Formats: sequence, structure tokens, C-alpha cells
Amino acid sequence: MSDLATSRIYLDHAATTPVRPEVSAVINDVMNQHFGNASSIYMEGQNAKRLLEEYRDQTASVLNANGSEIYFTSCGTESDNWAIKGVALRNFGKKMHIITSSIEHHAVLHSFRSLEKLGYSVTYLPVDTDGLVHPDDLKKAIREDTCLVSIMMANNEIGTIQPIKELSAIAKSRGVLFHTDAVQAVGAIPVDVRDLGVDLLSLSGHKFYAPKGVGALFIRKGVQLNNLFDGGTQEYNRRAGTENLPYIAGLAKALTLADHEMKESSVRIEGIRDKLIDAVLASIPHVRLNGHRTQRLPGNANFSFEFIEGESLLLLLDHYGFSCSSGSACTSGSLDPSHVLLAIGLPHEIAHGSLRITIGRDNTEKDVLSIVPVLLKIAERLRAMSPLYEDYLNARETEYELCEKCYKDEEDK
Amino acid sequence: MSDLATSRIYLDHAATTPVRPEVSAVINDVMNQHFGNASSIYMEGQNAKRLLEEYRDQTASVLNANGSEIYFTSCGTESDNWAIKGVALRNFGKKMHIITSSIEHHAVLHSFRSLEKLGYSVTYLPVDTDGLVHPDDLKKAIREDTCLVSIMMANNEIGTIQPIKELSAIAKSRGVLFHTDAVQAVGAIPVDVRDLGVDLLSLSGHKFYAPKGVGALFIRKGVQLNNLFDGGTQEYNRRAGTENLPYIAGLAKALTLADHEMKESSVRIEGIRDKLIDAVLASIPHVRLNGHRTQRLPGNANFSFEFIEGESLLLLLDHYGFSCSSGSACTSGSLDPSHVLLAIGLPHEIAHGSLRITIGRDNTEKDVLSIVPVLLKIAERLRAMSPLYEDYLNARETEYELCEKCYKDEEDK
Amino acid sequence: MLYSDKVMDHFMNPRNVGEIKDASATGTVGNAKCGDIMKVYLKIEDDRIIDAKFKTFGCGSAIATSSMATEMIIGKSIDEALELTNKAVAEALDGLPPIKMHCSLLAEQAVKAALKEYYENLGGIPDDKKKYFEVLQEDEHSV
Amino acid sequence: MLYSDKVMDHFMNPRNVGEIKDASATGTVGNAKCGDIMKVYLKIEDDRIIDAKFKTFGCGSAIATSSMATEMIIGKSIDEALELTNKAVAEALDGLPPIKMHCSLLAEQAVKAALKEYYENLGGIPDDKKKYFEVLQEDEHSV
Ligand SMILES: Cc1ncc(COP(=O)(O)O)c(C=O)c1O
Ligand SMILES: Cc1ncc(COP(=O)(O)O)c(C=O)c1O
Repeated sequence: MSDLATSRIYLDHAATTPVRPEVSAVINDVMNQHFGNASSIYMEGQNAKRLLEEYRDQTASVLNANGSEIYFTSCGTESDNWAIKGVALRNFGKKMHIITSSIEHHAVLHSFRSLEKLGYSVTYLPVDTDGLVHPDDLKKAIREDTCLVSIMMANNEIGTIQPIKELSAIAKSRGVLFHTDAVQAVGAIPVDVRDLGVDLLSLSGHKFYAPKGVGALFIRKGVQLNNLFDGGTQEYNRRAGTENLPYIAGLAKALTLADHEMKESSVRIEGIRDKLIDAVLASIPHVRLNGHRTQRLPGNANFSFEFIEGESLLLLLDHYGFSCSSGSACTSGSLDPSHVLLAIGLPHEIAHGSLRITIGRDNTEKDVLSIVPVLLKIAERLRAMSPLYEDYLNARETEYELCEKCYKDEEDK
Repeated sequence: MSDLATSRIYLDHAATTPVRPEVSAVINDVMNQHFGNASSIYMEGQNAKRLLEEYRDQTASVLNANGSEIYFTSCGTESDNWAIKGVALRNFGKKMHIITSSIEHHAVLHSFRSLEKLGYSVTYLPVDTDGLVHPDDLKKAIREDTCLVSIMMANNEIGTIQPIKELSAIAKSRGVLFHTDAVQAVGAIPVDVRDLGVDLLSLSGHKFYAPKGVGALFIRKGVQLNNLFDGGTQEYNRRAGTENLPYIAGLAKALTLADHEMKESSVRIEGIRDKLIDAVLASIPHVRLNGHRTQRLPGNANFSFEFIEGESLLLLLDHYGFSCSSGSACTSGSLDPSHVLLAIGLPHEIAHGSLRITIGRDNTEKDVLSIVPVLLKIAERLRAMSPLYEDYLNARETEYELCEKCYKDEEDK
Repeated sequence: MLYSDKVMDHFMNPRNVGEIKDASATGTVGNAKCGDIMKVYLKIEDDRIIDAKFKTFGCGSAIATSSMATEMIIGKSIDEALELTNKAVAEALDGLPPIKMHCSLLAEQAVKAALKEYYENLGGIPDDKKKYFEVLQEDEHSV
Repeated sequence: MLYSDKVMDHFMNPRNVGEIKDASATGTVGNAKCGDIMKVYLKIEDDRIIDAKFKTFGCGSAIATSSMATEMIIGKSIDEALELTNKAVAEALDGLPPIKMHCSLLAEQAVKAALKEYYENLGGIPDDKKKYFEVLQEDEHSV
């Protein structure tokens, strides 16, 4: 039954992490012992309420926020949608220009798209080849009617970490609210909302060994935004819905553990990652590393393998017991490859051949590095059957027609 | 540590239910063994995906829906917000009239309020003294520009069950979509989406012994609505966010169990409830039963105690080991009593003295009936200190000024 | 817990519940719509409150503040009783939840309403005391 | 699993991978932007396909459909090969996920593109065969 056959090596911690035993134990305890509705006046309810506020304070303290600035949600996607639509709709008919980057997670990008349909105008800031947003671009983009800037703290595909402090200061100096999607950052690198100077910050439990289905939104005291969930008075009247106490307990526990272990863990993981990057680049030809070489998440390595399509690569890796992910469109059911890889300037056929390896606390150096010879073997095999590689060997230019239609489809979505 | 001190009797199953041991066992298993992201291509992900679709089919089969019509959400509130805002925003600028009843849960009512702010016009249908919506009122309310009717299946306070089949047929005959908030109904009474003829139906796990923080929305094939969560391609592109597989497993399990046990369980619970109602009405003077006498949820009893305020009643019941709830505003932090009790025509001072007892599968007849003498004692005690009771005994009319302001505040919310 | 132990004590064991048949004055404030009505009875002799009782329709904190407020004024001179504030009542109860602060104002108002009746029976509120009764104009819900 | 056992078998152990140096005709379809390129090599003698090979840049189902399509036409007469449809390829693989159906169309198109070249080398497509090549006009993504 178990997914974790002894021989498997899980290297997709950016997609999701397993729940730590300490965390699932807490969840199980709270689920079985504290079922009360935190809005209820009697003992079971008041106990739940007290615990809820404890978890809120724990979560806040890791982020250097106040408890009253932490609102629990059902996931990172909800936090992003709430922050973005909430601020924008609050300014409906008044300030209807909003700014984001071109490499955001779909939870952010598609929220912006849906606002465009309601008449908002959006600036998508470009990034450089390392995936960095340039502060000057933000400065130029802000207008009189800008109400929100949303730029992610760390990218989920290429791991690049943005200069949030500098970017938020620009927004602040112009009186514009600043949101950051820190879903990939929280639990992996230090996140201090005061130091970052952000007004809103999204996080999601399942990126740091809590379960999928719980997240939080930091809302700085005084920041005004519309609700995404209207209804009961939960979460100080801002996020209705009976509180999911067991998962909130799990999130607080996992975050606290991640915080305590961060220094040691990130040094170890970063060390493994650097060895992996060096080994892959040294032993396999026609591979490039995507993302910034140093300003990146400790566990993230993202490679492009020329002449190879990503899904085939993943299927073969899976066959050999490795779980990784790709920026290839084929894996997601769309036809266009990752918007992130295109935004950093990769051509389509290179972007299609990308591989993301994200290392977690359960990985040993030996396990991670054991992927390198396997990758070499797979790359050779797929290249041997690739017409693009044949063209390359014959020194021919690839000259198949471009599919304008499917690119347009993607744009229109 | 445990909330369930042996001497406590939990009688607030409409607020929330404890998680059944069979359900928490399933959740724990799935959480520890299947952490894969269902969008991932490798083994862990595909296993999660397969299970997800199994749970979806299980859930669908209980409701007589197709699997592809079930979308998992984070709670009943999300389902309600999504259904209502999703359909309304889909018709923005085109059909901007929407209809609901005056006794809906706040998740529905406040969603309508937020749409009013965006320019929608809303009809709030009245109910009779039993809490029933009259089909003729709906017929008259539907206009050319009506895009949605939302009427709850069973009321959370007074338990009244609406004639949904008849109401949805009216909407259908006029080409208007029909949503029902069935959060209190699902798991308690038979719910068959085909028989009901609804287009959208909300449910929430924690009302039938699954945890808080998971729900579902039934969307009939072909129904168009905007997304509430934009982002990834989960839930067939309609509800983004990495799937909370353990809770979804718990919801499917709890729903299947509830379905199997429904007949036996509802007869038993209804029997206890009827004895309770008879005993309370017979032994305590100046008490009325709220809600329809027979067309009501099996476990629901709702009483108004004249001359008594609800929070005091609850605090004393809590002291004696009983967990119940009230329609009094004092318990919720607002000043106005329950909009449901006012809508069925109760004057404010009577509405403030209401008590909801909701019986669940863990209650024995003996336990439930043991509340009656306690209630009598409490009623006598609170009446002895009530100036309203003093006025009544002195055959004086109560003549304190009405607070127009706080009523207006409530309306404005 | 929603309430402090002190509040719960005064709610569970309220002091001075009841009526004073030959009260020197009574004061009633609040209304049924908002769910709180307090009636305070005062027995006053030689400008001193020798007894106080109350009846309250309301939530736990409404009952507790009535109990505490009557306890705080028994034995006090009228001048001392006029100094009673809602803040003092709340503090004596080790605090109230923010949404319940209006209950303590109600308790202050009930006492003042009774004292007002007392003065009016005597012919009117002396000018230098009028400021103590401004609180009766305040909306208890805006606290 | 994402794919049927048949698809996985043809992906893991693809038949007929490679080039035919002295091919009678080749056909290439797809494009890098969408992530699929298929190239089919045919060796034709006496109106019969005596060998077929392929090279494919693409996802698992692109490789599996290339493998299956070449296997299905080897040994067939040209007239028989012209009857190859994307549906038949997909069925022979025990089905494909809906979002991958375009891969089977691509396989049919690659075979047809090679046969077209073969006819064109002979002077043109006979009128009564033209209908078989309409599929080359179809957008593989609209399937
Ligand atoms: C009728 C009704 N609708 C909606 C809800 C909201 O459900 P949830 O608490 O799961 O958000 C509830 C219960 O809280 C309810 O009783
Ligand atoms: C950067 C980023 N933002 C948002 C999300 C969405 O989080 P969730 O899956 O909890 O909705 C993710 C991960 O899926 C992410 O990596």
C-alpha cells in the first residue's frame, strides 16, 4: 500500500512534502480530543478556541508577526486569491491597476487574469535570465492608480529568491500595498514579515511537512481587503468557515520545527544540492542549470536537457525509482511549456526538456547523487531516439513550423 | 486533556460533530501513506490521483451524482461562496438579479450581501411561522434577469426542511439555476441530486462525523460558473489548490457510513427528539417549539424560553455538563438575535431566549432526557432574576425603549 | 474560558439578586431587542445606600456586572456611588471580553438611573452632580 | 497510472526506433513549441512497407504511439497502410488519456506524411487517394 517503497527516492519536495511523524501525531491528537467548534460557548468550544489562539501565536512568532495578523486558510492558493482579489476588489472603481511578475505561480497569475476580465489593468514585470525582477522595472510600473504589487518570494520551479525587501520598499514609498507569495520560502529560508516590509504574505503547510489543505495569510495590521469567504465570524470576521483545528495545529507544529532546524537543515541540503548540480553539469553534455546560481532555495536544482522532452524523462526516472518533476507542458495537460522557463528566455524545445529536483529533509547525499548515473543513461537513451538530436549531430538547423495556435491558446487562457 | 469528560453530554451536533474513529483511522492512514501530489506523474502522485477519483466516485454515488460532478472544497462556506458568487459573476453585466430566503446560513446571506455591493439586486424570500418558503413567493420573485435561486435544504437553527424539489422545478421552468445549501441535510436525511432537481448543492464534512475543513460542491454537468480559487488545474480546472487527500478520504468514508446507517439512525434519533420535545413542553411553562413540527431534521429541537436570555442558559447548561447552542446574539458577539428566529416572527425578547439541542449518533435517550430537569431548574433560576418575568407576574406590559440603532447596525452589516 | 473566574463566580453566585419592596428608587436600562435589561433597586437612608438589589435579563456578563455593581455601592454614600464607572466594574471582575464591555456600561447606567430617580423625587439633580448622569445619554453599544 | 500497461510497454521498450539510411520516404510532423516531433522512415518495395522506423521527441504517449504505429504498418501494402487511423493506434494501445489523444493523431500524420512523400516522388498523389491525406491539414491540437 505505502508509496514509500524502500527503493524509492522522493525528490519533489517543491511539489509537496510528506507529513512529519511529529506533525501527524499532533493532528491525530487534536482530531480525536478537541472536536469542539471554536465559536461555541461551552467547554469543548472554548478549549478549541484557546488552542486556536495558541497555534496562531506560534505561527505568528516564527514570522515575527502579531497573532492578530495571522489568518488561517485552506491552502496557498486560497491565500493568494484572497490577498490579490481582496485588495483589488476593495479598490474596485477607484484604483484598478495591479502589478505582478511574469514568473508567478498560477495561483497568482490566474487571479490576475480573472481581475483583468473584470476590467483591471495588469503590468506583468519581466525577469532576467536568472529569474530576477529588477527594482527599476517596478519603479517604472507603479502608477497613480496602482493598488497592489504581488511578487513571489521564491520561485517554485527555478528556486530564484527575489529581493523582496527592496521591492516592497518601493511599493511602500508610493503608497501601494505589497503582497508576496512566500509559499516556497516559508520553512526553507528565514521569513520575517517586518524585515521584509510586506503588507500581505501567503504560506502553505504542505511545503514544510504539514498536510495539504492548510495555509495562512499574514495581513499587516491596518491593511484593508475584501473577504474571499463571506459567512460566519471566524478569523476575526475575515475568513468564514468552521476552523480546521487539527491541521492548524499541524501547521503551527511543522512551522515551529522547521524554524528550529532551519539553519542546520538548509546548510546540509544546500551542500547536497551543490554537489548534485556540479555532478550533473560535469557528467552530462548539453545540460544547463536554470535559475540564479546562489540566490536560490537551498533544495532546488532545475536543469534543461537539450533534445529531450520532460515527460519521457520523468517516466523513466519514475521507473528507476526517482520522483521528480518537470516544466514540460506535457505533464500538465497544456501544450505550452512552463511560463517561468519561457520568461527567463529559454526557447520552447529547451524548456520542454527541463527537470526539477527538489531536495528535502528525508534525503541523504548518497540517495540524491545516485540519480546522476541514471540521468546520464536516460539522457543517452532519449537522445538516441530524438529527431532533434539527429538534426544536431547532422549540424542541421531544426526547422519545423511553429505552432502559433497553441501558443495563442495558452495566452488566451 | 480530553474534551469528552465522562460526565459531559454533547448536544450540539448541528454546530459540529466529533470525528468518528473509523474516519480518523482512514485519515491517519492516507496522511501517512499517500502524501503524493495528485498532479504529479510519478508513482506517489498517480496513487494519490487514483485514490482521489475513488473518493470522488464514492461521494457521488451517495448523492446519486456522477463523479465528474463532485468538486471537493475546504468547507461548506467555500461551497456556498463558490456556487453563489460563481454563478452571479458569470452573469455580471447580464443577469444581475438573484434570489434567496431570509433564513439562510450566513455563508449564503453574506455572499448575497457582498454581491449587492457589486450592484446585484437581491430578493430575500420570506418564510412562514414554521420556517417554510412558499413556492408561490418564489414564482412571483423570478424575473427576466434572475440568474440564480439559492434556498437551503434544511435550516441549521430550527431544522425546518424546505420543499426543494418543488422550488427547484419552478426555477428550472424559468431557466434559472438553483443552488441548495444542504450542509445540514447531507448525512442526516436522504439527499438525491437528481430527485431534488438541483443544479448546485453544498455539503460539509464536519456535520456528519468527518473533520472540519473539508466539503464539496455538486455542480450538475453543463452548469457554468466562475472559479472562486484561480490557479492550478486541480478539480478539473475548477478549484485550484493541492488536494487534501486525507480529509477527502475522511469525507467519503463518513458519508458512506452515514448513508448506510441513515435509516436506522434517523429513526432512533427522531424518537429521542420527539420524547425530548414532549417532555420539555410538558414540564416547563412558557416554552415554545420553533420550526416545523414534523418537516424537520431528525436530531433538531429548538425552543424559546420566555423571560430568559440564551447565553445565560447556555453557561448554566455548560456548568451542568451539557453542550448546546442558542440563537441569542450575545453568544455571537452581535447584538441582534438570530435572523432566523426573527424571520419566523418571534419578538426580540423571545428570540433571545432560544435554545438549540441537536442530537447525534453518540447520544443515548437517557442522556438526552436527563437535560429536562436541569432545564427546568435553570429556567426557574433565571426567571427569578428576570425583570421581564417580574413584569409578567405583575401583569405589566414590558415597555422599555427599542434600540433602533442596533437593529439598523445589524441590517447594515 | 470566555469569562474570567471572577465573572463566572458572580454569574453562578450572583450577589444581591431580587427586589426591594420599599425601594427609595429604581432604575431600568437596556432593552429586549439587544438582549439586556437591568433593573436596580436602591434603599437609601441619610444619603447612604444601605441596600441594593437587581434583576437582570441578559447574558453572563450582564448578570455578573449587575452583581458586582450592586456589591460595590452597598454601604457607600451617594457621592461615592456617583463615582462608580463602568471601567471600575469591569476591572473588579478581572476584565470582560471586548464585545461584552457594553454590559459594564449598562451596570453603571442602571445605578445612575436609580440615583437620578432618587434626586428627582427630591426635586431634581443638583447642578454640580449633573455631569455624573451624562452617561445615561451614551449609547451602550458604542463602547 | 497515467498510462495503460500497453502504452508503458511501448514507451519502455519502443519497437522500431532508429533511422533507415536508404528510406524510400520519410515524414516529419509536429513542432518543438508544442513538445512533440515525430519522424517516420519507410522502406517500401512493390507497394509494400517492408520496414518502418521512427525517431520521436515527445512525451510517453508520443513515443508509444510512434512505436505502435510503425509496428502496425510493417508488412502492410500501401493501400492497407493508408487505412491506418489515429483511433486504431490509440485502441491498439488500450486507450490514451484524453489530453494525449493528439499524440495518436500525430502518429497517423507522420505515417501519412511519409506516404505522401513516397507518392510525390512517384509524380503525385493519385486522385482516389487524396482523401487519406486530408488529415495532414488537421490541427493536431484540436482533437
Ligand atoms: C446550513 C449551513 N451552511 C453552511 C455552513 C458552513 O459550513 P462550514 O463550517 O463547513 O464552512 C454551516 C455550518 O457551519 C451550515 O449549518
Ligand atoms: C509558489 C507557490 N504558490 C502557491 C502554491 C499553491 O499552494 P497550495 O497547493 O497549498 O494551494 C504553490 C504550490 O502548489 C507554490 O509553489
